[in-house]
Amino acid sequence: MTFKPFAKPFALPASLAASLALLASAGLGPIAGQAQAAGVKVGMITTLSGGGAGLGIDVRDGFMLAIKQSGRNDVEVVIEDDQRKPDVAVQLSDKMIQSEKVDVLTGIIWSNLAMAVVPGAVAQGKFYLSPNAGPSPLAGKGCHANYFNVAWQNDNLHEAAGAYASGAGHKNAFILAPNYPAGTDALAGFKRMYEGELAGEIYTKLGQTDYASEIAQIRASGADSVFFFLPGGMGISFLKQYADSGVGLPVVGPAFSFDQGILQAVGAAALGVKNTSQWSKDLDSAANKAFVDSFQAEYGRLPSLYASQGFDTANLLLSALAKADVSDADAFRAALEAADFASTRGDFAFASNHHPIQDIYVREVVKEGDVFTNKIIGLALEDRSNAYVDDCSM
Amino acid sequence: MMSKEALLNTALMALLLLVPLGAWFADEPFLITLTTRAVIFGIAGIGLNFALGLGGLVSLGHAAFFGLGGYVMGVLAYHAQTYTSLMTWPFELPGTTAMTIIWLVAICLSALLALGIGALSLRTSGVYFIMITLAFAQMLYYFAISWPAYGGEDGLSIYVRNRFVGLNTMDPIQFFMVCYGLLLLVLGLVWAMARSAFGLALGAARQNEERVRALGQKPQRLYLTAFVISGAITGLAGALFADLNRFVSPTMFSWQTSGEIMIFVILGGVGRVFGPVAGAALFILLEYSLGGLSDYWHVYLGAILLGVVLFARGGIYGLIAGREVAHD
Amino acid sequence: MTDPILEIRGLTKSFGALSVSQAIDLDLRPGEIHALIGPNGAGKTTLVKQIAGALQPDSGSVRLAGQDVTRLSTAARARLGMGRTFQISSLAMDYTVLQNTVLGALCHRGDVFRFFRPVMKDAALLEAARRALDEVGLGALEAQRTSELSHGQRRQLEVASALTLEPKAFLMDEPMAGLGVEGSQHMMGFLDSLRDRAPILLVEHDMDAVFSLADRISVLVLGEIIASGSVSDIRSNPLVRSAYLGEDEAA
Amino acid sequence: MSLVLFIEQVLNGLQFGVMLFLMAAGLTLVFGVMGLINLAHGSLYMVGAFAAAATAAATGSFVLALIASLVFAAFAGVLIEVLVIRRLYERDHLDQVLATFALILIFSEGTRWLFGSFPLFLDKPDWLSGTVGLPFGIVYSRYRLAMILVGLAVAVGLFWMIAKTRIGIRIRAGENDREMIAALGVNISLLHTFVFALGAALAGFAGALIGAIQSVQVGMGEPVLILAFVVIVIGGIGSIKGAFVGALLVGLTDTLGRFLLPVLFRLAMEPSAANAVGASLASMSIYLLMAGVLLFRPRGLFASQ
Repeated sequence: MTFKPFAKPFALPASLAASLALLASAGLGPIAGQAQAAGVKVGMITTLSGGGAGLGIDVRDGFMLAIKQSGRNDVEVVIEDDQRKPDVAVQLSDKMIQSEKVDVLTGIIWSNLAMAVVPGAVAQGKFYLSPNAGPSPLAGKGCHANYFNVAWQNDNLHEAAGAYASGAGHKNAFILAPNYPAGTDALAGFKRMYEGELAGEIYTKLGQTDYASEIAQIRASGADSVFFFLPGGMGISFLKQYADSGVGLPVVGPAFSFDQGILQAVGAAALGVKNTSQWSKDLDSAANKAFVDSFQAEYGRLPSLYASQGFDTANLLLSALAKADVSDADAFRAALEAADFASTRGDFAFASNHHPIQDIYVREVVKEGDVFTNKIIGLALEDRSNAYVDDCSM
Repeated sequence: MMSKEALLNTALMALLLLVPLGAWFADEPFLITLTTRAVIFGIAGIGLNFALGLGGLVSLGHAAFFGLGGYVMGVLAYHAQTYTSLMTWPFELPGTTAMTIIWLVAICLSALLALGIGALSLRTSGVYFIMITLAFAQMLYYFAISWPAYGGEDGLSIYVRNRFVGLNTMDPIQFFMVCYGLLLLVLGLVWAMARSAFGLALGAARQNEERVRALGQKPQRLYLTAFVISGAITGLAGALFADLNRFVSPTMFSWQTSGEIMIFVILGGVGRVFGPVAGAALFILLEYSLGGLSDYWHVYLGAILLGVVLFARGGIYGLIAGREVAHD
Repeated sequence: MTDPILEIRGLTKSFGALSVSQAIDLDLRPGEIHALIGPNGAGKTTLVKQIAGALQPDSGSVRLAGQDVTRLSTAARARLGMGRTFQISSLAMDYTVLQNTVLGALCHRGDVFRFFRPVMKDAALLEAARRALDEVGLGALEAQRTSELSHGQRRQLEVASALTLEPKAFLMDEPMAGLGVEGSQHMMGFLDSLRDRAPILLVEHDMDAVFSLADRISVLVLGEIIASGSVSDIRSNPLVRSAYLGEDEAA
Repeated sequence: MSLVLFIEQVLNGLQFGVMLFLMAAGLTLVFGVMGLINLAHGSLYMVGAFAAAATAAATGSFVLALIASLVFAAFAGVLIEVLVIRRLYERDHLDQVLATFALILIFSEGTRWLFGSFPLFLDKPDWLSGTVGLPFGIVYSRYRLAMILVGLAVAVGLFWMIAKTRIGIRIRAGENDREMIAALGVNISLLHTFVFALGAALAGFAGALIGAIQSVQVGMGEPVLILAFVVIVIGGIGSIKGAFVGALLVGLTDTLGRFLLPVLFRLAMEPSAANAVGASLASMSIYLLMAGVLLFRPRGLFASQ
């Protein structure tokens, strides 16, 4: 992995200006807001500091790359750090809507933050384009005409893992996930598409880093395969410990634990593991090749899943802007629904609940030179929509 | 003549009122929201300060009350908005969206929780007390994360703010005025309590338990009472905070929340009635001004906090108003 | 003979192998000053703690005004009428002199759990507090912060605080220490007049004070009362002379 | 449930406990000798892990990485002791909590500044990879077994140092009476720096050992820190013996709780719900343990007085 230890932090002119305005207004009395330029103003709330900042930085970099490539200078992006705290995210969305008067919001990484921000934002007439989180309530009963998910519904990758496990002939899987809503959704998603038996089902503590106990149970369970959803550091810990335990059963998981950024920290322990993803850097399309090359040229590192999602989100936005003005909400919404852009992941369309219909692939972790990365080995689900379409009355 | 402390109090309260009013005229609603946040954090800090400053009880678990207040708001409003009952047996209990009822319930339940936690924790003292209060808050944190009924880690969104007679609470300035009014009320009560018989005895117990015992009073009873009042105030702040965000999540129970509430108190000045309000306002100002400077703004925040502890003992109030004058 | 106010019977306490109190009998009768003396390390402080309730004896009993208080807490004993002053001043140091005394009056009245009325404007408490301060001669210093008082003045404040409790018996641990000549004289005169209000069990180092004030003296050596009697009895007691006054070669 | 599985879980609990002891030993010593609550102890753990990861990446040697973790953590310990911590010894706990909370912020974001936002890679060496066969047909991770042994060796070394060496005598004297030790002519401030550096080195060492099988990332120290506090509170603050017993208790309770509670609930509930409820209760189990211990022994199991 290439680090830029002393790289200049991303300049945030807008937020700096806002802070100065805040300071000034606190001391000197409020100043009137600036007159708005034509075009569109986008508010990006994402995680840039603390644990999990890597994901937010990738989404931001992917998004800004697309904006830069478009050559449009009437797209203003205000970027703020939510510190992965729901209450901060809500404050920032208030700020974006009330003070910055943005037209479109985007950027949130985590489902719990999305649940805190999205319903309020769309209720106030703003568009929200999700570059990562896709919690089930927002796909089902809580769906909204102005909410578009450009990544996936949360269950998708787990469903694909279930489908792959069945297809690969696994009959007795051991499944585990952290004990929180995304974790229970993950196991439910896996079970939705998996046809075999379960050797065991475990909920671990959120943030847990030692999996010796769980691995011992896997060993004793007589399972023939393992499915896990453990995002971030939890997955790194699990994979390293699992590889060391000598249990050696085939492992399937969603792409989150095999992302470009994380993979280098797992190292050889991840080699050969199958994971499901709607994107991979070796996907053979012109749009994707161009994205991977330009991302590497711009930032000096390989793009991740999250970077691709940020990139696609920006391109979707740009495609809609080319067709309609954001002030005409109905026309703009229709332009978004058309999803008329070259996605890095190939065919892309929206289901009626504004979540993607897309192919989900199976990848295998391989080593290319010194770098651990993923290689596509097959298709897990074709044109997969999501399980909540019927719950959404839009 | 007004003492420096009284001047500072007046300036602080005036600033907290004038900034949002100015922002309202200038149509900068976010500034109002920001000030509301400072006001609510101020109330939470006043709560902790009652136990910490007056009673000397260093609680690193006040997130328990803050979070409980938040969940009281979330759960009651959620049931009211979905027209479901909290429970149907032994009697039917509906939810509500009336702020006043929510506040009352938050205060009562937080007081009850504080009674339980306090009764157990006050068997210990010193570092043990710090750690056992932390442990109780952690218990609630993990419980909130893994209990699926009200959203677990995802938290609970309620989309519209609760009702307050005659007001449109979704309007930032109106909701601000509600919170500001409560702040004044809480300040008034705490001010009075600090000067009451109870305040005198509690302060004496903090300074010298042996003295209070020799005079025939049990310090533990004073502490427990202070802890309950303290928890109730912080619980009220939690309910307001959740209403401000229209959202509640287990983060409100986290130990970082406890740490932040403690920071408000120390930044402002331990034991000064208005201290936490000043501390919370400064914290919010730092958070939003430093946050724009760099992604790594926590480094600066840390350095500033460190500077306050090492070189500016007594916080803002200690720095500006000097040593506390014995009040009469 | 009248019934004793304070009656200690067979009080025994040891820390491991170290015996600090051995079957101590002691009483305090109405109207008297009973002095407890003994060399350093004799176990005076542990004895005072047991009488005050800060330390539980292994066996034996303490009775206050006819009631067995052996198992009661310090606070309960104080409420029953034991007025204590400490060897090392034990006051609320950030409070003013007046606040410390009002605190005593408040605790005596018992309505500590009142939350809204300003306590420092309570006329009854203020009057009781000021009367006690005047008695010990601190009236002029009532607005002073306690931490700014001299050691002697803190002693006086301790006594004033005990006075506000209107106790049945005083338990005073070296009230004269650090007072200086003039202060000691004043305090002695004051204690002299106090014995009619309530008897005093006086632990004191200052022999002049003890011999001029006390009605009776008990001598504690190595956890044992080796002699007890009037001033003249003690002066002439050979055991005391050898063990305590160090006139014997054994010292 | 088989006996083999149960024994393996006990070993896991033991391994977890031994690592917690490395963390807790420093905390409890620093509290015992200097009367300081150090929330930044978790940051030293993180420093050790990052130093090890960076060294391993540069040299490829795991042994050098472990040495680096000791050296850098001790160095970081000395640095903050001299610059910040020693000003806090005479302060009340409140100031200590806030100042060391501030240090956490500085360490965490500073590390992210230097190393970036992604987790680093640190792996155990080949000669410690794989499994070993133990009696009764137990197959156990070689590395975890090594961790147990190394942890126990450090514990024995620490007990020996405290009980037998000159520096240990001074540390014990410092716990009992801070003025006396100064009167004995010991350079008290040097002793404090040494004790702090020792605690820091142990924490850094634990960070490196655990980093090899977990994720080396910013913020890795705080969860362990809270557990270490639970450990020393259960054991009695200031007591090394207490820290050892407390660490094993917490390690076993956590591991066995996670394993046994869902099994227990499955007797009465349907599996999915039982797993969820069991997991919820398991995550609270060590805090319940701590509350329970403090109810009966308000100053921990091995209180110093």
